[in-house]
Amino acid sequence: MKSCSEIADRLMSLDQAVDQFIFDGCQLALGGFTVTRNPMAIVYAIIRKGVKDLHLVAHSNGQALDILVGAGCVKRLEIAYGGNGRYAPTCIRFGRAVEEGAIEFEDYSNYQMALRFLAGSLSIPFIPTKTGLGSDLMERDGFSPEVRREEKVASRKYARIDNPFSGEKDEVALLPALNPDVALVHAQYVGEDGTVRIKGLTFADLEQAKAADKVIVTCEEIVPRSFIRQDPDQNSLASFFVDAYVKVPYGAHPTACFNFYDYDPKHLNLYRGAAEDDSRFKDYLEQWVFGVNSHEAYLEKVGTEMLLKIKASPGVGYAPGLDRR
Amino acid sequence: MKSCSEIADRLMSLDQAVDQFIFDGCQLALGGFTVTRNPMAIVYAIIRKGVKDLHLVAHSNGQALDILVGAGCVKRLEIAYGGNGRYAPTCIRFGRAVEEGAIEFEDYSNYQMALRFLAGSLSIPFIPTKTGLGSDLMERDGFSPEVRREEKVASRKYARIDNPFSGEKDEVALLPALNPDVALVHAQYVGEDGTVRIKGLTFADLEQAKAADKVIVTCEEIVPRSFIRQDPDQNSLASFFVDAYVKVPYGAHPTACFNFYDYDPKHLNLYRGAAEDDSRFKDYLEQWVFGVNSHEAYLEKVGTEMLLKIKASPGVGYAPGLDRR
Amino acid sequence: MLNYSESEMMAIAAGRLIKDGDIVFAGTGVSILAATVAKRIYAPRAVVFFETGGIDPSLDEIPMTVADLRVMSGTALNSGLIEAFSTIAHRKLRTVAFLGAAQIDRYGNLNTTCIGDYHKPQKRFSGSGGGNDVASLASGVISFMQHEKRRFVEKLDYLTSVGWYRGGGSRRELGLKRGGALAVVTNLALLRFHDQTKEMYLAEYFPGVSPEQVRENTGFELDVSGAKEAVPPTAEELAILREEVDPQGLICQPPQ
Amino acid sequence: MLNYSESEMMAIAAGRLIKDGDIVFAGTGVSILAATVAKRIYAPRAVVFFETGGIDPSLDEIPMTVADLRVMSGTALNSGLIEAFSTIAHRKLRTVAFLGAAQIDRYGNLNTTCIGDYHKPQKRFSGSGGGNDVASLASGVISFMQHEKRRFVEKLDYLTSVGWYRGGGSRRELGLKRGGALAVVTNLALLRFHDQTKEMYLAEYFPGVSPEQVRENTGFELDVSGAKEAVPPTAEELAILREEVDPQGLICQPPQ
Repeated sequence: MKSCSEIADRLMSLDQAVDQFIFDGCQLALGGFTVTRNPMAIVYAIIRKGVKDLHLVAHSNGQALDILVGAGCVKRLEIAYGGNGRYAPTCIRFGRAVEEGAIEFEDYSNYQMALRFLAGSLSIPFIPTKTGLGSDLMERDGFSPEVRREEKVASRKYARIDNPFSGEKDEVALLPALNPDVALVHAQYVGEDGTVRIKGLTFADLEQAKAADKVIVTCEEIVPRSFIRQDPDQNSLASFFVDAYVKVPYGAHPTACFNFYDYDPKHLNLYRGAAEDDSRFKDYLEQWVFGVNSHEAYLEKVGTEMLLKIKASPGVGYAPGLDRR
Repeated sequence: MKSCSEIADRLMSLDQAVDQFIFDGCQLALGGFTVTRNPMAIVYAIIRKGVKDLHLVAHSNGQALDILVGAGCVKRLEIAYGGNGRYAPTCIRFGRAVEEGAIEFEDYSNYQMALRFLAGSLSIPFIPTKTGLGSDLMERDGFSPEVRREEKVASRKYARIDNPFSGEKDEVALLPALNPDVALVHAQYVGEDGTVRIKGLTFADLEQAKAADKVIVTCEEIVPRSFIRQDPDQNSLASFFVDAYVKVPYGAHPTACFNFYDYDPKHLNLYRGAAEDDSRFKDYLEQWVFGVNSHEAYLEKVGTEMLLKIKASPGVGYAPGLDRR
Repeated sequence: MLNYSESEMMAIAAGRLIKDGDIVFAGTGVSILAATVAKRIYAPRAVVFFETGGIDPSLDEIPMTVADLRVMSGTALNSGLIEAFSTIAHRKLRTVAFLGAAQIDRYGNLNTTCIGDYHKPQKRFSGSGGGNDVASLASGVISFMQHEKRRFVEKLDYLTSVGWYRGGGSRRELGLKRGGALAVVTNLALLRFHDQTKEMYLAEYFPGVSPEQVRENTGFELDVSGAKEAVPPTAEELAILREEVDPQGLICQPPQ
Repeated sequence: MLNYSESEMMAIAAGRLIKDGDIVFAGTGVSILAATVAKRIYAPRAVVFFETGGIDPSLDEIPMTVADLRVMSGTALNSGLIEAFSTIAHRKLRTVAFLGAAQIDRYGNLNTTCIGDYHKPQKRFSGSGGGNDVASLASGVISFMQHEKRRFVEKLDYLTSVGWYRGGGSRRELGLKRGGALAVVTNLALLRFHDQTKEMYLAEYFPGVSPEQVRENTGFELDVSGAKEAVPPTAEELAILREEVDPQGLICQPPQ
């Protein structure tokens, strides 16, 4: 057994990870949900690099999805929900892109998207469900027949069969599996042995990671092997699923990371204000993405005062009493 | 919030749980795997009560399955594996019952059975897989057409379809979901709020519990609400899935329970010796099942010396240096 | 008579619909208040849970989204989307969900996707999220709506989440074996669905509102024949809502 | 020449087949020794894991079953069957499995179910367990067999786990997109499969064994034309096996 850092050859910087694994047109699954555990630091690096034509496959990814759409990196979107809760009931740049016809999009539901990732993670080509029957999710295609012929796009939105184990009529929808090119996960802990531990809700991050061809894990802390192996029941993802590790403390800011920090309400409101206006949004990107050349510079700009305000209290995992309006 | 024991009305004795939930002919899923975390205490109570015609649905359940078969409680069996590792490469009473035509049986694989429970837990009627294609698992039915017409028996062993999302020929097997009448789970911890925590490997216990109509959880310890809620990421099963709780320390003996005790090699060898001969097996049942009228009496019979020998060491979760031949 | 706001009346009217032991799928906003009020007054054994996977959180503070850290704090169990939605669908549980929408029709079908053409909408909303899933799989759905003619429509621009579909037995014929729209709570009234036809009717109008006013704000024909006035919030209900559930006033501001 | 037992030769011959970085599905018995020897000598970055869900356990003691507490101790991660088998099937991993069987045929198909008629067998074995699954889904299977005519048969009594099926491209035609039988390790020899026909051939006979002896103990025609003698266990291999992997001698007793 190597004593330390079995992950040395996969440990890299944000830019290295983006250069090595994210390409124009790649199909990308984002970890997290609305304003929690979005892989923001690497998303900023993707925007800075100017990656184009991304095909996002998303359930309810909020902040990361919206800024990627707003920055013009996204060509195509499979989505269940574009919203940031009370901070933006509908994600503004996402909504506008759809209204302006600027992106190709197709709607599923959260469970459908999660099941599609589950199917991908199980290496099965589809998975049955009852959810969605009768709705326009099943009646209306988003993608054109031309798009359907492209690689990594399902040849049809759904299929339907009668349950072959039932004597009576019993229609079931079949959902096509997803196997994205890359999944991004932001985790609290990575062990020196490469084992990943997510604390709090995992959303569909684990299904997405196991379904993807390549997995980039950004994390708050890299911890000793002895720490991560003390209670393996708590661990989330084995080392052999991961292709790149990047250590970025506060790497989910302005979204939250359980046990580490809360979402940053001031920044989310600032973002919402900016997103409502094209020129203000351009300024936002200049200031917060293009104008900072490293994650460290970004954190300096956020400032120690705010980082301390959103710091999670160990007892509860969030920042009690934080002014969240 | 009630301060203590939200589970009072579901907390009962082994006999009460058996009387209330286990009936002749019921379809039963056993927790555990070969010689680990088998729900032995309640299985003994089932045998003592003289339950008949059980329909077991099993992946690799070992000791609990074999003694239920040997005691004549089982009419029908869906199974992937009947063995106890080095202690009985093929479970002896199971093997004999098959050879003598004493039970109806049908073979699946471990992944197939686990997927069937997963489908049941997801409330979907079937699940696709590639595993098993071409094998006699798919070519040979165990059950007769008459049996197939009974409730809780799948109308066919498998179905096959071509993947509707693929342009080329791509055959997929569909496995029928399982929704057993009752699932038995032996867990390390139950909180006063009814939350269940299993430590170590969970096998297919959680899928089985979520797929079942009724769930009986036996446990080593009942712990305060504050303990079980301190780290909810570690918990396994929410209270609303469980119908009965029984506290039975060493309730998996002679099988193992991670962090609490190892398997009892002496007893497993004793059992194997007994299982090889009908009359010795009858004696074994008399002595160890019918002849003890409570779990406490059973533990007295095992003896403190052995209970201390198999006690798990906190650092590793098993009993290091235990003579396991 | 006590002084209270529209959203306080809505939270309390919805909370009263929860039965003890229900598994309550809560969203954010008024629905989380309704669920919490219900649990603290009428249904102490109800369990509140979220589509993101958090079961029975302590909710010492109000979550602002269903992925808020506050839905994973002090919970019985933290899991993920697959576990949450399969719980919603579980046949042994009575699972009740609160949903909001931009449009609703007479059968309780909901639109949270868009206004106008799907491919190039006049206004795009967030989309289904878990809405379609709970509408398909839960034992029942309670919807929150602003009561306006443009929201209570003859025909949805997009049918995101199925209620009673086309009425009568049509939901069951789709293959949805249980569930359907239980009630609609608006800023004016509580609406329910006829047993056979599954058409919406006015059950209770809130104090200060007339049945006629409800009809005028509904874009389809509404049966108001059996309607009665709702019981206003009690002092106990308001006290719990204001002092225990949302003391910071993040969701409901009490009337000035 | 060093003194060693048949099962030591088997464990070491199989261990040599593991490549660095392989994800090794181990059973119990000789296979766990082979996997551990491989990891300690040839393939330090190989990961040993079990169908029960334990990934990369410390294996300070030898497990006696795949559900032994020793497969969940000191692991990277503890999970369950679904996670383990979906890992076996994962296209980005090279997963290699060790299996034992009662019968094998010329295409490496295995029987672990029964001898005689399926419904009323002369002898019933444990059944597939995870054997069928890894044979269907892994990148490759290495089988352990006792080399006897009644075990190397023209036709299996029951085809539990698919190897090369009926040879040639027949496995792929079934819909099994990868995998197949890599090698068979017996108490006499190491056998492999022809690239095109997928028929078994003798690759290496163990020291002290003749090709003729292998043929005599095989129930179907066996190509021995290219066979050579296997390299005997080295002092290092034996030392690691005896002192580090199985110091209690639970699986292999060294020769008396």
